[in-house]
Amino acid sequence: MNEITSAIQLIPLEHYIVLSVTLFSIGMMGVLFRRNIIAILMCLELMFNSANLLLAAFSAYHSDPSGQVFVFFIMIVAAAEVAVGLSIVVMMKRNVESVDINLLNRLKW
Amino acid sequence: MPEAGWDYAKQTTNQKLNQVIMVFLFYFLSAIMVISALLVVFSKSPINNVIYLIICFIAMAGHYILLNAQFLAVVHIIVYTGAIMVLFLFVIMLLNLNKAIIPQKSAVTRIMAVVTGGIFFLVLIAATRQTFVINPRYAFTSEIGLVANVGKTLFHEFLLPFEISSVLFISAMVGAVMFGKRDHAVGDD
Amino acid sequence: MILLVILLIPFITGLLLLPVRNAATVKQLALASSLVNFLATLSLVFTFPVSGYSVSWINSLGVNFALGYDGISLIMLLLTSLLFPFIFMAGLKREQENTNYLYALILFTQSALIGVFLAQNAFLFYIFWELTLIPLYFILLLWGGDGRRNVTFKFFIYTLTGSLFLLFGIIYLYSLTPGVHTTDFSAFSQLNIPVNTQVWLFWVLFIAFAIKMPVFPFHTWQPSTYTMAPTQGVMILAGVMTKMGIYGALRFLFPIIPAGVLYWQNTVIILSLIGVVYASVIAFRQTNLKTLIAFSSMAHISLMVAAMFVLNYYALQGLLFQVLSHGVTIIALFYIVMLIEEKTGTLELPQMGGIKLLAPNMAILFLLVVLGSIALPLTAGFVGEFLIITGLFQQSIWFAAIGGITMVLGAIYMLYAYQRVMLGDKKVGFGNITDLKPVDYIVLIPLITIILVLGIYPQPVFNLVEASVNTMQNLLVPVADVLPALPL
Amino acid sequence: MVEQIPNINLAWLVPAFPLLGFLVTGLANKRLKHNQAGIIASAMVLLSFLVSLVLFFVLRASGQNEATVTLFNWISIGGMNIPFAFLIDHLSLTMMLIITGVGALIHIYSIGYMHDDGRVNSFFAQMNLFTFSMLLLVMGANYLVLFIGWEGVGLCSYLLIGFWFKNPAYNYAARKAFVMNRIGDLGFILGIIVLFFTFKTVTFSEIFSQAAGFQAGAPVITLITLLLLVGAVGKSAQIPLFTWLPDAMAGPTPVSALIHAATMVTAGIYMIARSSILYNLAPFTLNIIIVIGLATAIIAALIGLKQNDIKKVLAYSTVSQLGYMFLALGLGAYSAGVFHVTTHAFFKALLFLGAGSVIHAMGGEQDIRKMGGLRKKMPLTYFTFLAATLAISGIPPFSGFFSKDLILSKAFEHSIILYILALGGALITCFYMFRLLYLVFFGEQRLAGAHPHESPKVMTIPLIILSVLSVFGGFLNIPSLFNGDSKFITFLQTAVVSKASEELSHSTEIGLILGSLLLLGLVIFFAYRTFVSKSIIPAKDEEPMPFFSKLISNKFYIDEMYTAVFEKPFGFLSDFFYNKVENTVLDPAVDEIGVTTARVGALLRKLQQGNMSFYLFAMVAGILLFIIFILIV
Repeated sequence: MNEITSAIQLIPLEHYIVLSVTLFSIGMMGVLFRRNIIAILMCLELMFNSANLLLAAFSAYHSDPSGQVFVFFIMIVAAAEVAVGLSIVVMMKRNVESVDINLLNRLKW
Repeated sequence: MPEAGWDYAKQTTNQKLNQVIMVFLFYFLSAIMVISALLVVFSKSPINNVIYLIICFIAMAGHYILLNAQFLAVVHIIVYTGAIMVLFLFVIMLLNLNKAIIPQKSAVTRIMAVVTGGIFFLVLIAATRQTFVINPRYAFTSEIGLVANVGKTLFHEFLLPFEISSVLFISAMVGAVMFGKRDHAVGDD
Repeated sequence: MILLVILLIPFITGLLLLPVRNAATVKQLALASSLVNFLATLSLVFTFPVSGYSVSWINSLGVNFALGYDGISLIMLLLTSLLFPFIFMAGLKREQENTNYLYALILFTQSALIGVFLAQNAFLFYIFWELTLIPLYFILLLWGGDGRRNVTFKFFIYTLTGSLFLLFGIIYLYSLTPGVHTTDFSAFSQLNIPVNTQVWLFWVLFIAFAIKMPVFPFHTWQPSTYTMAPTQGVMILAGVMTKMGIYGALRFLFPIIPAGVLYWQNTVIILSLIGVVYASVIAFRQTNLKTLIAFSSMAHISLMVAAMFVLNYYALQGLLFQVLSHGVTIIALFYIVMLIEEKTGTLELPQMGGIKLLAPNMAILFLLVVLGSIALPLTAGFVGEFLIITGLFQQSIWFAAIGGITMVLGAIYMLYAYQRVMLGDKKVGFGNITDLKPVDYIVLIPLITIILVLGIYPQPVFNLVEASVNTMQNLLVPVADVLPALPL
Repeated sequence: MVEQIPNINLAWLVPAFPLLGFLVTGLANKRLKHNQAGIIASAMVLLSFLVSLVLFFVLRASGQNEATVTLFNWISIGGMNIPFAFLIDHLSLTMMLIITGVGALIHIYSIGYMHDDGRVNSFFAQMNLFTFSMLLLVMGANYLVLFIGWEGVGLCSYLLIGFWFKNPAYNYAARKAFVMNRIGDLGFILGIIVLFFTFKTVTFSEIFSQAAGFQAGAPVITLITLLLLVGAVGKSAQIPLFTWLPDAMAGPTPVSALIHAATMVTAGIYMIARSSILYNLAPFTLNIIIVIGLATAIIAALIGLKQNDIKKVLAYSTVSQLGYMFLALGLGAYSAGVFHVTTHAFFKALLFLGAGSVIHAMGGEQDIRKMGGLRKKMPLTYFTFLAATLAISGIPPFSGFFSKDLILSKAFEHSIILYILALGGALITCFYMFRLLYLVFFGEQRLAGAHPHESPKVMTIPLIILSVLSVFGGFLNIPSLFNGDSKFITFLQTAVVSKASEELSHSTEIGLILGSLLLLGLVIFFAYRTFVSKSIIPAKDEEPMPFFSKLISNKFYIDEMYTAVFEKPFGFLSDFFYNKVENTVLDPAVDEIGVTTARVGALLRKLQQGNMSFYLFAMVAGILLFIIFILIV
């Protein structure tokens, strides 16, 4: 264990930040890029996870387990979100026979 | 780059090898994550998307292990890869979405999306650059990621949010069931 | 503690009424609660002054839940608790839809109104101020007459817009308080706000009250709202809500920004006097009885506003007296309007006439109320208006002359209305009109008695507010002497 | 402080009786049977009269000149103390006796006159209320109590003019009377307020004792007196606020007699006489009063020449006589004015009651062109009417002679032009009164199918009593010319301070009297020739007339002028305010704010296409901007 611990110290925290920002931006790009709602939901998951990664990294570098607890909470929220989101997808598919986000254009009312 | 209190020269060869492997692992996993994430965005078939995302998540679990967050790594694999992604797969297969190819957005929009993502990346990097300079003094212990420690924190400091999250789950469940019910009157709109 | 009781009685009764389906029970309970409330308020008169009630509430904002009162609040409280029994009685023996909800909403309004008059800090004041609007909004929207949707919307948005300015003003004043910020009125009144600030702050604070009262030219919501509102709603609006505007102005403007008041004093007085003449002249050409009375109410209120801004001893005494007298008179007027509408099915003056032939007693009582409204001596209206005009005279003889025009114009349009409704030969189709029922006497006779008793023996009211008036009149920088030289 | 006079506290009974009568007849409206209301009401007024008499003797026995009876404090705040108090002095006693005395007679008369009316109970209730208010007016110890009565009588006048409320024209007349009175009242109340700020009190005695400290012609006093004058002009139907009085004849005839001839309209004269000390300090106002009084006297008399309605003739004659009283006031001869009030109350009440008797007999007909020859049919009415006519024309020794002669001689003292004008007015009065008398009672009966008959006793007895008063009332004040001691004037002197003036020499006075008598005789003879010998009946309304006659018979177009100058513009202004200002400027301005908000919203809504992708882009752009903002700042 200690070896891993010591080894990870070779990698500066900044790298984790950059990695997580990269993932987050990719997720964001995906949300803007795709029309399929399922894909968009997946990109959202990606963004969640980039945040999770950063939290875990900070937690490790600060030796504070709170960060990991937060990751845990985010997972809870993500699970809930996916459950609701996917049920919406199911309902949408059932009603409009498609999962194209462009068909959800009633939000102007 | 090496921090105070840790002298690279004093390590044994075995240790050094380990460390090289670790560093290599970090970059390797990162590369896998970025590439698979990009594939999630750019591949057209939902099934493929799911597969790439699973790859991405497994790589992330590797990162957690590197960060000494063993508990998280396990939970991550179980919750995300094991539950959430399977849920995705189920839905895709249930609704037979793979065949219904949804046309892509117009070229302009897609370029705009990529540009926006790029700008967002740059801006975030610019924003976090300030933290690079601060360079805090890290205090590593290997124990914090253990179930015992995480559990202690969770049930001591975060007991109330934890309990409340159960309410969140309940409501999410109820919501999902409500949405999913076939005869639910959604209205004609 | 009794203050808390007074505040909560209507609220709790309202909550209790919600599940009650039996209309008669609802009405009796509401009436009983309002009577109890009246007695409790009356006890304040005899135990004056009672110490306030205060518990800490939001410490981080420096806000206490503080209740208290002075002579001015007491008059307002008396008016409120006096009028609500009559408002409830106006519904006796009448079919109303969803009685329990209507009465609960009225009781909530009462509670909020009492809260406004009892609040000792601006935060609490503002909360109650806005709270009055919510039940009233539903009363107007759900039980109103033609076009209620648009009219209620306009009324709500109009008054709310004004209130937002008030909120801004309160926050600004709050930020000025030294040390730990607070919204207590006492702390506000000790601020030494620079004159330039006071000059613009005046309008920020005044506009909410000006809309509520209403002062010309912020009155345009009023006629249509009064015309469409259900009787009980309009009674609350005209009887108490307008006084709430006056009370707010007295609380906020004079102690806190006296220099601002002094700067704009003549402007507001002239606006009010324009309102007096304007509303009186317009009232004459109205064909709808309710609209006519709405304009007449505006004329009277405008005169009261003018008196308020003159801020000398007589004007204030007159103002506070008139608050009571106008409240009682206008409620009686609207009650009679309701009777007329019930009996004839219309409010259009050209379609009416000759009701006196069929309902002589109603005609007599209507006439008595009309006389109270046009300030005939030995009615309460005269005492109030005489003192107000005296007070206006102290400022300028022209103000007094224009203010006095209400007496003439009021006589013109009120007697015109009386004549169109009651006198003349009876119209075809009015054959089955009956005279007053016992319940109508129960409402009207006490109201008219109050009008007459206050007109003949007004002294108790004067004594009640004497101390507060003396404090108020010294607020403006050049202290108005009790009897200054003749302004000639 | 003067010591309390025993039994003077009975004073509160005087207004209390009519008030009680009002309450009883008013509240027990439906339960009172035939005539009961009338009897109760009359009894109450009669009781008041008796109490007034008692007070008169009590005051006399005490040797004091005045007494104040305070009932309670009405308004007492700050520096303002207004007690609800009565002042009993010679002036108020005189007025009380007139009001209750003449009032009682008219009440009794009304029992007969209103016999067949369905709402007789209401009528008596209102009459009693009027008596109550009028008594408050004359008994009040300060201006505000006086004002209560002042407005109260206005109200009763309104109610009684519109008594037959089925007729819209009557209602209009009632409202006109009330509004015109109110215009005057506005001046009056402002006057009271100025008084209050000048003297810090509104109580008569305190004001008058302080008034000595003011210079004659002080601007404040002039202002006060002018404002009070506005009130008096409204109430006493002087130019320019006189047009309501002829219209007020819409009410039942006893009302015209009591309110619009004998009592209420003299309230203005009473008030000015009461304020004589103030008016003495304001010569400018007195001059205005002279002008108003004289102009009213002559113009009203001229209009009276061409009126064909029996009550309208009497109404204009009332206006004209009130003008004389004003003239007396303006000359500073307040007591003379009040004396004329007294005699006028007798003979004008008599004239109206006589006219009522005639109308009663003619079945409601009021046009004198359709009457005639009633002398034979109604001898009692004729003789009493004749007595009153002689009195009003100023023929000695009838009461009008003494009072009018007093005023004329005062006018002569002031200036000869005034005297000539006033005498001219008196001659015109004489002419139209005899024209009335001749047309109604002489000649042939002109209305076919009418069967005039003498009125019942309950109506004729008051006529007889009043005619006795009209004939001998003048002897209350026999001037020194006839070896009298001017009792009435002397009696009033304690309460009313008339301007000192040099007495005319007896020879001048005799000359004036003889001259005027000669002219009066000529006028009566001329009237006799025109209307009896030649039997000229006034032309019908439609027939063409010479310009001046037309002008007069149309009342100088004053009503039309008021309509054009006040009513029309008022209506126009009302329309303008409502249609133009309210509904096209103010209300739309507010709505416009709302509409503009909505429009901006509609504009912004174009962005809300409902396109989710766009929203997402917008959100990201927002986040970007936000972060950049934080980075830069």
